[in-house]
Amino acid sequence: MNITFNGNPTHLHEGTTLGGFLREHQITDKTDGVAVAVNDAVVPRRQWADVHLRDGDTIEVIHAVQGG
Amino acid sequence: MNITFNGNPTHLHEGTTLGGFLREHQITDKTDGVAVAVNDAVVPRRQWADVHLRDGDTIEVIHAVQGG
Amino acid sequence: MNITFNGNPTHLHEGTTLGGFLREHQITDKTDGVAVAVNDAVVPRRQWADVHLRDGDTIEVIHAVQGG
Amino acid sequence: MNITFNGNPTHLHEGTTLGGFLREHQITDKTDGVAVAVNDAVVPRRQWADVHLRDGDTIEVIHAVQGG
Amino acid sequence: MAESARDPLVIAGREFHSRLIVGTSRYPDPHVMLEALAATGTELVTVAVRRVSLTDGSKESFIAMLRGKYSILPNTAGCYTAKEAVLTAQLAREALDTNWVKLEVIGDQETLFPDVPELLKAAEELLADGFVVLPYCNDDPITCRKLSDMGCAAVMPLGAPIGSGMGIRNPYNLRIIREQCSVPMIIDAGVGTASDVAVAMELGVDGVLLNTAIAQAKHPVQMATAMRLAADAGRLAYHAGRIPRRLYATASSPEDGLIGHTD
Amino acid sequence: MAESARDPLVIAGREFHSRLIVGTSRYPDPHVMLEALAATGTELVTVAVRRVSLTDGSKESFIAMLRGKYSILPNTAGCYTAKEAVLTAQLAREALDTNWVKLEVIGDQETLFPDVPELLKAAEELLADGFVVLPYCNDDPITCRKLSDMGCAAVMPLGAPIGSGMGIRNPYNLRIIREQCSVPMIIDAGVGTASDVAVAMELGVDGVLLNTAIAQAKHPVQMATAMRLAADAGRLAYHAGRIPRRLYATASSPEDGLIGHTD
Amino acid sequence: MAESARDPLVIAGREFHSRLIVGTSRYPDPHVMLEALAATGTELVTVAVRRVSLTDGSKESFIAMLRGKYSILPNTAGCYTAKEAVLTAQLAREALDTNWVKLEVIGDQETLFPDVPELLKAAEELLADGFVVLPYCNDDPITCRKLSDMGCAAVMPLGAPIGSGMGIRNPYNLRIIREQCSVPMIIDAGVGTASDVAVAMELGVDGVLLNTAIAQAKHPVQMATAMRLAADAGRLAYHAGRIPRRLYATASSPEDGLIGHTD
Amino acid sequence: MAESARDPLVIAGREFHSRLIVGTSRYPDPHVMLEALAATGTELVTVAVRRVSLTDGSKESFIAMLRGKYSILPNTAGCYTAKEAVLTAQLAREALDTNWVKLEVIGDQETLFPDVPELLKAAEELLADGFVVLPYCNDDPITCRKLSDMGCAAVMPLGAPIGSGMGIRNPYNLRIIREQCSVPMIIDAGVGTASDVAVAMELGVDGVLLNTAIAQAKHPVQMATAMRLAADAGRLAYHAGRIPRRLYATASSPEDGLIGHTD
Repeated sequence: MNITFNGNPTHLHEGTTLGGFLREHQITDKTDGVAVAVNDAVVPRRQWADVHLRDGDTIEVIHAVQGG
Repeated sequence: MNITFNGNPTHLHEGTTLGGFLREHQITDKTDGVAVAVNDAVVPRRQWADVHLRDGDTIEVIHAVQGG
Repeated sequence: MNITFNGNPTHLHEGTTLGGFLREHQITDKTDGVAVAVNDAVVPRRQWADVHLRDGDTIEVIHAVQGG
Repeated sequence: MNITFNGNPTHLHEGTTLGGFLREHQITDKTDGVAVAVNDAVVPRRQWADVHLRDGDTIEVIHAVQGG
Repeated sequence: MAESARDPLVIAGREFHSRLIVGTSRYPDPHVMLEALAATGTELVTVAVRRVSLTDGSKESFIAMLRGKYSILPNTAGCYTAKEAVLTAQLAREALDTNWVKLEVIGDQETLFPDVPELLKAAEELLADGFVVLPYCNDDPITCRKLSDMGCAAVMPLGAPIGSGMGIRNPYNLRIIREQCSVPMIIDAGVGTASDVAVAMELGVDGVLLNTAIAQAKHPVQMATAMRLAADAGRLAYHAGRIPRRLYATASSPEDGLIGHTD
Repeated sequence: MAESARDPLVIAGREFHSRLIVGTSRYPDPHVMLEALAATGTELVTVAVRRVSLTDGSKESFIAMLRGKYSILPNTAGCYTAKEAVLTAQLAREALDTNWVKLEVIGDQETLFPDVPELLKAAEELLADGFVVLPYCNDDPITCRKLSDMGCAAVMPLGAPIGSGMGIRNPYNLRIIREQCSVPMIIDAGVGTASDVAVAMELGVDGVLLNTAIAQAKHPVQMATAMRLAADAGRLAYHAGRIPRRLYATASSPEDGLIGHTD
Repeated sequence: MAESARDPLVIAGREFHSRLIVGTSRYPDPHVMLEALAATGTELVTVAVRRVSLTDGSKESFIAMLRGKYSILPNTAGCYTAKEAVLTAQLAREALDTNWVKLEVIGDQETLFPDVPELLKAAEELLADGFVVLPYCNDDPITCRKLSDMGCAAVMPLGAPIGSGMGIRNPYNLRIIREQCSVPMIIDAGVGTASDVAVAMELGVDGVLLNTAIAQAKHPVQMATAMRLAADAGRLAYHAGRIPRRLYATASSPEDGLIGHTD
Repeated sequence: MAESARDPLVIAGREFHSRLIVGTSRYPDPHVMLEALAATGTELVTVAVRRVSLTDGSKESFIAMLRGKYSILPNTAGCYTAKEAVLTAQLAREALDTNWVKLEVIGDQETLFPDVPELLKAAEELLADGFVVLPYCNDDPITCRKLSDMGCAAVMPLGAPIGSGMGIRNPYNLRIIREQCSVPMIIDAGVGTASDVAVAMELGVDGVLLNTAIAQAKHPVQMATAMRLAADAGRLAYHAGRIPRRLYATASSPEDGLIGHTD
C-alpha cells in the first residue's frame, strides 16, 4: 500500500502498524520529544502499536527543534 | 399596530404605507439625501408608496450628516 | 574696620586675624571641608592665623553642599 | 621683486602697480564681482592704479563662486 | 500646482486632481467648513449617515451644501459589526446615489481602532454587492494585502488613531505596506499638522484622508491651505528623489581656492 | 501664496516674500541652478568667494547669472578663524557691493560644525565694521543669545550638519532658542527633503537656508518647488494653530443617531 | 536581583522569576545556546516542532538539552492557517507533555506579520481544547482585547517585525494595549539590543520574548547577560516612578550661597 | 557584574568599577541619598561648594557623610564666568583635598546650557593650575575636541538639559563626538530613566553622570539600582555587538520541515 510520510510518498507492506513503521525509523514509544499524526489526527504513543495503516494514509512525525 | 422607528416604539393605524408614514415626517420621494430600511432591508424610494407596514416592523430612516 | 564676609558688610576690630575671625564662626584649621578666600585668592588653612585682615577686605568662606 | 599672488610665489618687475598687475590677468576696475587684498587689507578698486607693489607683498584676488 | 496635476490620483478608474480626501465633521460652522474644503482643493469629501431626528425639520440642508461641488464618500463610522456596516453602506448608496464607501468597522468606542475580522467580512460582502470599497484599517501589511487582493479600490491604513493628531507613528509598517500593495494607499487618520501630510506623501503613499486636523485647528481655512500645499510638497519631493541621509556633513561650498592658504 | 505674502520675512529692515534662502552650489549645471532658484521663489541666494584662478579666463560669468535676479548673500565658508572670516567678508563686500554676510567659521573639515569662540569674535568685528551679520551656528541657546545680543541681524542654528540631509535632529533646542531669541531665526543646514522644511517652519522659525537638498536631488527643479510649497505649508500651519496631540482617538463623526441601536 | 524577585511574572497561575522568554534558534552552536539561555536567567524557552528527517538519526538530542533546565514553550511558527496551527499545537502537546503554546499564525513569509482572523480562530479552538495560549499578535488594541477576552493567558504584541532588531516601533499603541489589557502583556519580537528591553519594560509590559537579538549578536552570551540586566533595570525603573519630562533644565545644585554674588 | 568589572572606567589614570558618576542633590533626605548612592554602585559623587551660612552651625556634616565612602568630584555649578569658576574650583580643591573638578560654566539660569568661550577659558586656566578637569559641555564636536586637545581628562556633553529628563536628544552628535574624541566621554545631564542610560552606553560612551533622575524619582533607591543595572546592560550590549536593523523580519524558526506541506 502507499502512504504519505512527512510529505513523501512511501510504499508499505499490507498490515504494517504505525508502531512497526516508526520502529523502522528508530522511533519507539520511549523516544522523547516525538509526536505522530495520522490523517491530521494526533495518535497518542500508547496507541501506536494498535493502529493499522491503510492505503492513502498521511502520516506526520514531528519532534522539537530550535525555534523562536 | 406598533412599529419601531429609528429605535423608538411608535403606534400606527392599520394599513399605513411606508410612503404615508414618511410624508408625516416631511419626507417624500423627492427628498434628497434620505434612505429607508424596513427590517434591515433597504427600500428604494420608488417602492415607498407600495410598502404596507406590518405590526412589529422596524424602520430606519437616515440621511447624510457631517462625518470624517 | 569694615570687611565683606560672604557678601555681607561686616564690622571688625582693628588687627583681627583671619584665623581669629573664623574661630568666631566655629571654624578652625581642623574644620573639615571648608576653604577661605581673601580678595579672590585662596588662603591655605595653615596661613589663616598669620593673615591680618584689612579694611575693605572681601572674605569668602565656603564648604561642600549637595550638588549635581 | 617677488610677491605672493593667491598663494603662489610670483616674480614682478620693480615698480609694477597693482592695477598693472591685475590688467595682465584681464582684471580692470570695470570687472564685476572681483576684489583685491594686499597684505590682508582690502584695496578698493578705485585705488588699484595708485598702489605700488613691494617685494614680499601678498596679493589676494577673489571673485564670487557657487556657495551654500 | 502644475506638477501634481500631471500626476492625478486614480481610484477605481476615477481621476482626482487633489491627493487629499477631507472629512466634513467638527468644523466651527458650515460656512467655515465650505471655505476650508475649498481651500484644500479636494474633490472627494466624506460624510456619515445617521437617523433623521423626529424633531429637527431639515433633512436635506447638509448634503445640499456639498452637492455639485464635491464627490461624496459616505462612511460607516460608528459600526461595530459587518452587518451594521453593510446596511449602513446600502442606505448610504440609496440616499446619496453613490456605490463608493469609506468602510469603517471599529472595535472600540475610545480608540476607534478597526475590528479586523468584521472589517474583512464587511468588505467582502460590499464588494459582492457592487460597492467601491475604501477600507479604514490598521497599519497591518497582511490585512492591507487581503483587502487589496479581495478587490478593494484602495487601502487606508491609519497613521495614528482618529483625532489623535499624532502624525505618522509607524512609518516602517507603512513602508512595508507600500512595498507590497498594488492598489492606491491612503493614510487615513492621525494627521495633526501640515508636515504630517508631507511626511506621509514622501513615504510614497497616494493620498491622505484627514478631518480633525483642519476642522479643529484654531484657523481651519488657513490649515486647510497648509494641508493642500503640504500634500503637493510631499508628492513632489517623493518624485524629485531626496538626497541620502549621512551622519555628517559634506561641504556645499567648493573646498579649493580658499583665501590665505598657501597652495 | 496669498497668506504667506501677507507675512513677509524681515531681516535688517529688508522685506523678503520668500522664507527660503538658497545656496548656489553643487547643481548639475548653471541652467538647472537658475531654474531651481526660480522654482524656490527665493529672493536671497548665497555665494562663496574664492581666489580667481590664473588659468580660467572668465571672472564675471557666475555672478552675472545672479545679478538683478537675486539679492546676494556672500558666505565665509571654509574659514577656520575670525581673521580669515573677516577678511573674506571684507573682500566679498568690495566684490559684491553688499554689507550682508552669512558668517561661517568652522572648526572641522569633516563635520563643518562651527567654532564658537572664533564665530563670536568674527561677528563682533564684522558688526563693528558695519556688516549685516547672519551667523551659521550650533543649536546652542547661549551662543544664539550672544549673537542676537551683540546685534546680528538673525541667528542661523543648524538643523543637522551641512549636507547631511538628516533634517531637524534636535527640535527641543530649537524650541528653546525660538523662545529666547528676538531676532529672526533661520534654520541653516540639515534639510534633506520637503517635510524637513515644513517641520522647521512649524517650530515657529522665520526661515530656512538650504542648498544640497535641492542641488543634489535627482530632480532639483521639482525639489525646489517642493521646498517652496513646504515652507508656505509649514508657515501657514504654524499660524493656523495645530490641534493638540492625544494618545488616542476622539471620534470625528457624530456618536448619536447610529443605526440599529435602540435609544 | 532581589527587587525583581519580589515581583514575579505570573502566567496562567505559574510564577516565573525572570521576565524574559527566550528562543532557542539561530545560535552559532548548541553550547553557546545553553550558555546564553543560562545568562538570561530565563525559566521558559521556546521551541518549534518540525518533521523528523529520515536521514538524520537523533530525534531526541535537541530537546534533551533543555529538559529539566527550562519549561518548554512550543511555538506554531510557520503556520499560515488555524488548521495547521491547531494540529501543530496538538502534536507539540503530545511530543512535549505541555499544554502551553506560543501561537503564531503568520500571513506572509517575508514579514512574518500575523494573520488576524486565522489567529483568532486558532486561539479559540486551542482554548476549547484546553491549551494555555500565548498568541503572537500585532500591536493592535482590538485584537489584543479579543484574545484576552476569549481567555488567552497573555497577549504578545510585536515591538517590531521578527528578526528586524528595530526595537519598539510604536510605543503609543503598546501604551494603549497596556491600559486596556488585564492579562499579562509580553513584547514578542523586534528587540535588537538591551535598551529595547528596558524601554519595553518601562512601558509597563510584563515581559519580553526575544531570540535573534541574542543568538545573532557577535557575542551571544554577553548580550544575553545584557538582556537580563536590562529587563531588571526597566522593570525597576517602571516601579520606581520616573521624573516627568521637561523642555528644559531645573538646577540640580542649590541656587543660593553662590560665590562672588553680593546678597 | 563580572563582565563590566573586567572593563573599568579609567579617568586620569584612576580606575573606577562603576560607569556612573552620581550627584548628591535633591534627595528627599540624606538617608535616602546614602542608600541611593550605594545602590548605584558609583565610586565618584559630585558636590557643590557654597558659602557657609552664618546661622547654620554645622559646616562638616554633609561632607562627613561621603568621606571614606566615595571619591569627591566638586562642581562649579552656578558659575557664569571663567573667573568665578576658577576661584570656585580652587576653593573646592582647598576644602576637599582634590584637584578634580566637574567644570560647569553656564550661560543661562533657566536652561543651564554652558557658555562655550568662558568654559574653554576656565578649562585652560584650571589645567595650567594642575587640575583634573571634567567639563560639562554641549553636544558640540568642535568644543569637545578643543577640550580634549587642551588636556581635559574627559568630555561631558549633555544628553539633554540638566534636570529635563528628556534622555538622549541628539544621538547623532554624540556619535560624531565619540568617533572624534580620544579621552573618556561621559554623558552629563538629561537622563530621565534607566533606558536612557542603556541607550547612552550603547552609543559607546564611557560613562554617565546623573542626579535628578534618581533623586526625584518616586522611589530613589529603586531607581538607583535600575540605573546601575542599565549602565551594565548598555555597556555589555555595546561590547556584545548588536544585530543590524532591518526593515522587516527574518524567521527565527527554521523554514523547512513544516507540517502539512508536501515537499
